Amino acid sequence: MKYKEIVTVISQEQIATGIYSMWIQTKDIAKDAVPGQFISIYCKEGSRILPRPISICEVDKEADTLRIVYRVVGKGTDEFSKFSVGETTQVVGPLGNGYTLENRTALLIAGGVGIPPMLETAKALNFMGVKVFTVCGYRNNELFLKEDLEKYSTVIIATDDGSVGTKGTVIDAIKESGVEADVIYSCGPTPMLRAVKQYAIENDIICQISLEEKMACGIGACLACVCKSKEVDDHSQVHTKRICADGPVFYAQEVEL
Amino acid sequence: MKYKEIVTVISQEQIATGIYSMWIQTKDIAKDAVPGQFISIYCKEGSRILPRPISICEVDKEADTLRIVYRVVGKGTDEFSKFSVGETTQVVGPLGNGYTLENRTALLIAGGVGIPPMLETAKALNFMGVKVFTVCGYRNNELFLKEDLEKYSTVIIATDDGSVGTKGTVIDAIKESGVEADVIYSCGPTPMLRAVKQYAIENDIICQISLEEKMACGIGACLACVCKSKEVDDHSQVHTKRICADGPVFYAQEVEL
Amino acid sequence: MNLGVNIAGVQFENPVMEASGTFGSGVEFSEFVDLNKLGAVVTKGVANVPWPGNPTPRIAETYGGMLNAIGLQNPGVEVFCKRDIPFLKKFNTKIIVNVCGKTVEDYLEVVERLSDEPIDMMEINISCPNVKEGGIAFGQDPKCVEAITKAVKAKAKQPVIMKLSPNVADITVMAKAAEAGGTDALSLINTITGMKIDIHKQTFAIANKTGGMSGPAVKPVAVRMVYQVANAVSVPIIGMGGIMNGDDAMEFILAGATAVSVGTANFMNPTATMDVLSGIENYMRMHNVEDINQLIGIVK
Amino acid sequence: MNLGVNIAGVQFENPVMEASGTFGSGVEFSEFVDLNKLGAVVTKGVANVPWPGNPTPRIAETYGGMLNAIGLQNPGVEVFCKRDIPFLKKFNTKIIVNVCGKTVEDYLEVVERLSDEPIDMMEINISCPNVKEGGIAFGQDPKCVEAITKAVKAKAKQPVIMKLSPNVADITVMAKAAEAGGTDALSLINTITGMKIDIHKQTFAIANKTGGMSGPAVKPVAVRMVYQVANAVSVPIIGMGGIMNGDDAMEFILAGATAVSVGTANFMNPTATMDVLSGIENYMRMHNVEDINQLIGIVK
Ligand SMILES: Cc1cc2nc3c(=O)[nH]c(=O)nc-3n(C[C@H](O)[C@H](O)[C@H](O)COP(=O)(O)OP(=O)(O)OC[C@H]3O[C@@H](n4cnc5c(N)ncnc54)[C@H](O)[C@@H]3O)c2cc1C
Ligand SMILES: Cc1cc2nc3c(=O)[nH]c(=O)nc-3n(C[C@H](O)[C@H](O)[C@H](O)COP(=O)(O)OP(=O)(O)OC[C@H]3O[C@@H](n4cnc5c(N)ncnc54)[C@H](O)[C@@H]3O)c2cc1C
Ligand SMILES: Cc1cc2nc3c(=O)[nH]c(=O)nc-3n(C[C@H](O)[C@H](O)[C@H](O)COP(=O)(O)O)c2cc1C
Ligand SMILES: Cc1cc2nc3c(=O)[nH]c(=O)nc-3n(C[C@H](O)[C@H](O)[C@H](O)COP(=O)(O)O)c2cc1C
Ligand code: FES
Ligand code: FES
Repeated sequence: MKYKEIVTVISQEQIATGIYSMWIQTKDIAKDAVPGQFISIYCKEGSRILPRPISICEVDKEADTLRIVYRVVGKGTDEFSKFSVGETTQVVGPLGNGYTLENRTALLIAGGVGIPPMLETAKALNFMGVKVFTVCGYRNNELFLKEDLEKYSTVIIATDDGSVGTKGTVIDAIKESGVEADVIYSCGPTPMLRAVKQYAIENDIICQISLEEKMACGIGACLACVCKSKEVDDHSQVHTKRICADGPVFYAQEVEL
Repeated sequence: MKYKEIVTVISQEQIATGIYSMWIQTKDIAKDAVPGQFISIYCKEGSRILPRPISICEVDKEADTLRIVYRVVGKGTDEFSKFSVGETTQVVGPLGNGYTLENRTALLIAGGVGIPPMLETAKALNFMGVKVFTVCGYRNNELFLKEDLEKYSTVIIATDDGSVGTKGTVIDAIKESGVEADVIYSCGPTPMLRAVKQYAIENDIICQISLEEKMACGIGACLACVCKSKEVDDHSQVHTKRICADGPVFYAQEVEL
Repeated sequence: MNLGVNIAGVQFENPVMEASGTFGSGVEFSEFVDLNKLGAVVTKGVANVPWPGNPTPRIAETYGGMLNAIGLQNPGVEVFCKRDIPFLKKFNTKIIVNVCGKTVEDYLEVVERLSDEPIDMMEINISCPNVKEGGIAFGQDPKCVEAITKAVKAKAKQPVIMKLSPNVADITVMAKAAEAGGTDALSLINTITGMKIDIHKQTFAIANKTGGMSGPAVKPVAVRMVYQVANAVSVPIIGMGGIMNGDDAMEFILAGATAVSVGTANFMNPTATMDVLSGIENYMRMHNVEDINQLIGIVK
Repeated sequence: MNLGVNIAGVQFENPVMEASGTFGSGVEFSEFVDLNKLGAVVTKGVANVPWPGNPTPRIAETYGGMLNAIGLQNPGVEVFCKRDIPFLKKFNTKIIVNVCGKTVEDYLEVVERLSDEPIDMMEINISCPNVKEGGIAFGQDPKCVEAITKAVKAKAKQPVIMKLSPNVADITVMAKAAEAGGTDALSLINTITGMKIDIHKQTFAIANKTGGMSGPAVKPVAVRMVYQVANAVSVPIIGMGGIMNGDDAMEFILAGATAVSVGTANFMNPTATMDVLSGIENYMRMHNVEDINQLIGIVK
């Protein structure tokens, strides 16, 4: 079930350069959310008419609150970063399918603002009793969410500048650490996802990746956010899938990157 | 001299149904302002691109603050009414010519949100030692600014519903009170200004009226805000004057209403 | 209070529809909107065969609006008839099927396939700026507009709405051509061709280079065209372009639209159609108007 | 860093101008902007005789933009030459005089009167949607565009810029016609015809019924047209329509404009032109570009 709600900001904190963590009070959205889903957040400034899709980073089902962690990259996220506690805004969610959690050793691979959805994923897998490794790619030594992730998983770090962990990509870090697992859950920039897909194929590991595209409706109606699918898709009868409705999580072999 | 400034709200108060009083901190605008001038206030919401012209109601030159009193009639004034103390917004001013204050008994005639500019006018005339009568037309018994005006003038009231003072127009109130004066300073809705002009002609009194029109630039460049002038105007070479730059105050006989 | 309007013999419970392409076939939005409360559901454009649409990015936000170049991705009329029409028949609303094509034959194939389906009207999109071969080319030439309207009317068993492009010098010329071709109604406006450049990547924000602009930013152009057309032809008009609320809808109705469609606003607020409907009701109450038909085109 | 651009032999210190009609002749804005820092001042339209303009209300705000129907009120070319040109000559900026008329003869009279004045270029407005007899009628017919361009070029001693209307189906047709007529440069876009209805008063928000839409809302249409024209003709283009800041200006330059004009944004912020200029400089610094000319039209 999806809801349109006016949510209230309950905390807002800068956790790294340009990266913010916000908890919001929802009515039902948090209750229904599963790891890997996202919400559409709307700007209050009227010149910006489209919602911004942001992953659900953490949920507190009892309090019906949820957390998002986002990078300021443009005017919309800049607006969000200035929301103060008590302020309200429109949100639609939870949206998308989320990860299919399997009862087998999990390897979470994420880069940049692909890291936030990994937190709720790690939490849920850990709760299921699954052994979780999380490989995070950061730009530098600003390791946002690392401590949160360590509560539920063994965290392995790669940094672009080599200031912490492996200098290089998440794949470099995986190789260096020799970590092994049965299922990959991944989120991050497309070049990273391509490498992850390649790694999964080479090592014959089940691999779920979360994709990104510009969105308008966020609920599968407008066909803005498609990706190329290998098979003719049921809904479209052509080789495309809607990231917002059929995804954002796909099995790596289903989609072309 | 006109200034573009980012001003800070220092107080905001609802003083009657839908009528707000706001004091703002300026850098230079208040210092240069004279009674009858106005400022252009800009919305922060980007879908509204034009400034809102609002009269200067009161100035504190020492503190460099000024007061506006405005009615919420649309989205812009609604936005202003929600500005909280400490918030900032863009303002350009002081704009327009203002009243020519004469050293003779003054009759201020105003209706609705034409009343605010009368306060600074009454104050300045009173400071000059002039005897001031202010005739105010209100909708009902919500007599905003009456007490402020009483500090500097004898206030005579007309109300649409007859709840206070004369039931009827400002002209009815003038007639009923028998007040007499040498110079009229007026501001209010066009039908009222027409009646005031008529009254001034009949009684052969000098009469200055402040006009209103939709504005874009507010500084005389775009020719949006013209009124019909009796004589061919110097600037335009045709029978129009720019309310924002040549006015908003005109001698009643100069303009057609 | 009467909100019912009649277009070409089809009686609509109220004048509020959604705009083709912004609402799918209604399934997705039915989680937010009770489709029974809509005057009509207007479907995404349907072609004779499945269309893959354009490469991504397909959309970009602009100031107060957006660009789209979806490229009319659709599953083809066969799947549409089997899947979407039965879904829509479950609701007490009218069904308007939007039809697209690359050639006149394409359009006619869809029109024929739909002719025995339980749909109420067909809206012929001769104004899509985002596909190379079809759509807009037809909509910018009055002779083509008249010819395709005639051809469609000859085959169609349901009343026909021709959907006009705003990318013309004089919209009344196209409207008159469609009227001469025998159209039962007109809908306008489709999107205005625009472009956005990603200055940092130094490329187009949309893979298709240009896209169709829609949303609140375009409303003044849409109201102007509805007004001009309402005063040039006598067929009823479905007005659209930037409608977000009841006040926006009233501008179109006062300018001469018999019904209104809500497009981009659905992305700004998934219950926008319902806000438009209740806004119209509020307006009628405030102005003491009993029948919406008394307001159509009264501003002259 | 080189910001200088050359249009038809006229060398501009930088590519930032303001758009005709939004800046008067510069006097009023000179309290906010150092006119020496502008690439050029483009004056309000000037006719052979004083024009009274349209009745009020002449403007209305729209979502992210505005409508205007000033109706080209102006004091006539005589007063203009005596009062405004001497004022502008005091500044180290180029002077572009915008010319309007109702008939070809009107235009030519102004062009002749200006020919020995110390101005740098003339911009011929054949695209004003707000006066009945003149302006836009010329701008929507390629034959008229070519003919008037030829006639103006035959009389003008300064280089000529033809200003195009966006209210056409294909802007490249008009651009090519102006090029065929011998124009030295093009400027686009003028305003897009729109309408706003005051739903509570049940009348038009603007006395003239329709007005020209401008401001950030129209930018995607303007960028698209500049791109199309840049790829269709070889004369330089002055781009405008919704430019508020350096990023907006860069969209036009990357799309093919040699210079840009800032119009409605002056009403949103009286120092908008200076923000545009410093924004362009920032962009060049960020992208390590030494010469603005290296960026013109590079997005293809
Ligand atoms: C499913 C999904 C989940 C996401 N989760 C997160 C997250 O948890 N944290 C985070 O920081 N970012 C996340 N993103 C990216 C985020 O949506 C963009 O950074 C954001 O929309 C940028 O908005 P803006 O107004 O600041 O930027 P602008 O560039 O000004 O935005 C202009 C338009 O482009 C869209 N847009 C810009 N970048 C992206 C992008 N990368 N993906 C999709 N649309 C974009 C905006 O939504 C807007 O419509 C996610 C994206 C998707 C699709
Ligand atoms: C010189 C001058 C002084 C004024 N002083 C005051 C004052 O002291 N207190 C006060 O309450 N009001 C005053 N007004 C009226 C005030 O400008 C409008 O009420 C205000 O602009 C409405 O803005 P809005 O966004 O709420 O309304 P909307 O109707 O949403 O505004 C839409 C557009 O129309 C313009 N507009 C609407 N009404 C008017 C109007 N009456 N005059 C000019 N433009 C208008 C707005 O500025 C805006 O551009 C004054 C007007 C002028 C010209
Ligand atoms: C994403 C999107 C897809 C669209 N697809 C279609 C379509 O398939 N057929 C059609 O006739 N119009 C289509 N349109 C145009 C709309 O139906 C409508 O005419 C236009 O968007 C103006 O209305 P709006 O401003 O309310 O969106 C589409 C518009 C958008 C934004
Ligand atoms: C109030 C106003 C007056 C205008 N007057 C003229 C004019 O006299 N001559 C002309 O060629 N264009 C005129 N224009 C059009 C502008 O020069 C410009 O082409 C258009 O507004 C688009 O740019 P913008 O969106 O930056 O305003 C006027 C525009 C406005 C808003
Ligand atoms: S954003 Fe509309 S289908 Fe995905
Ligand atoms: S508002 Fe521009 S001249 Fe008065």
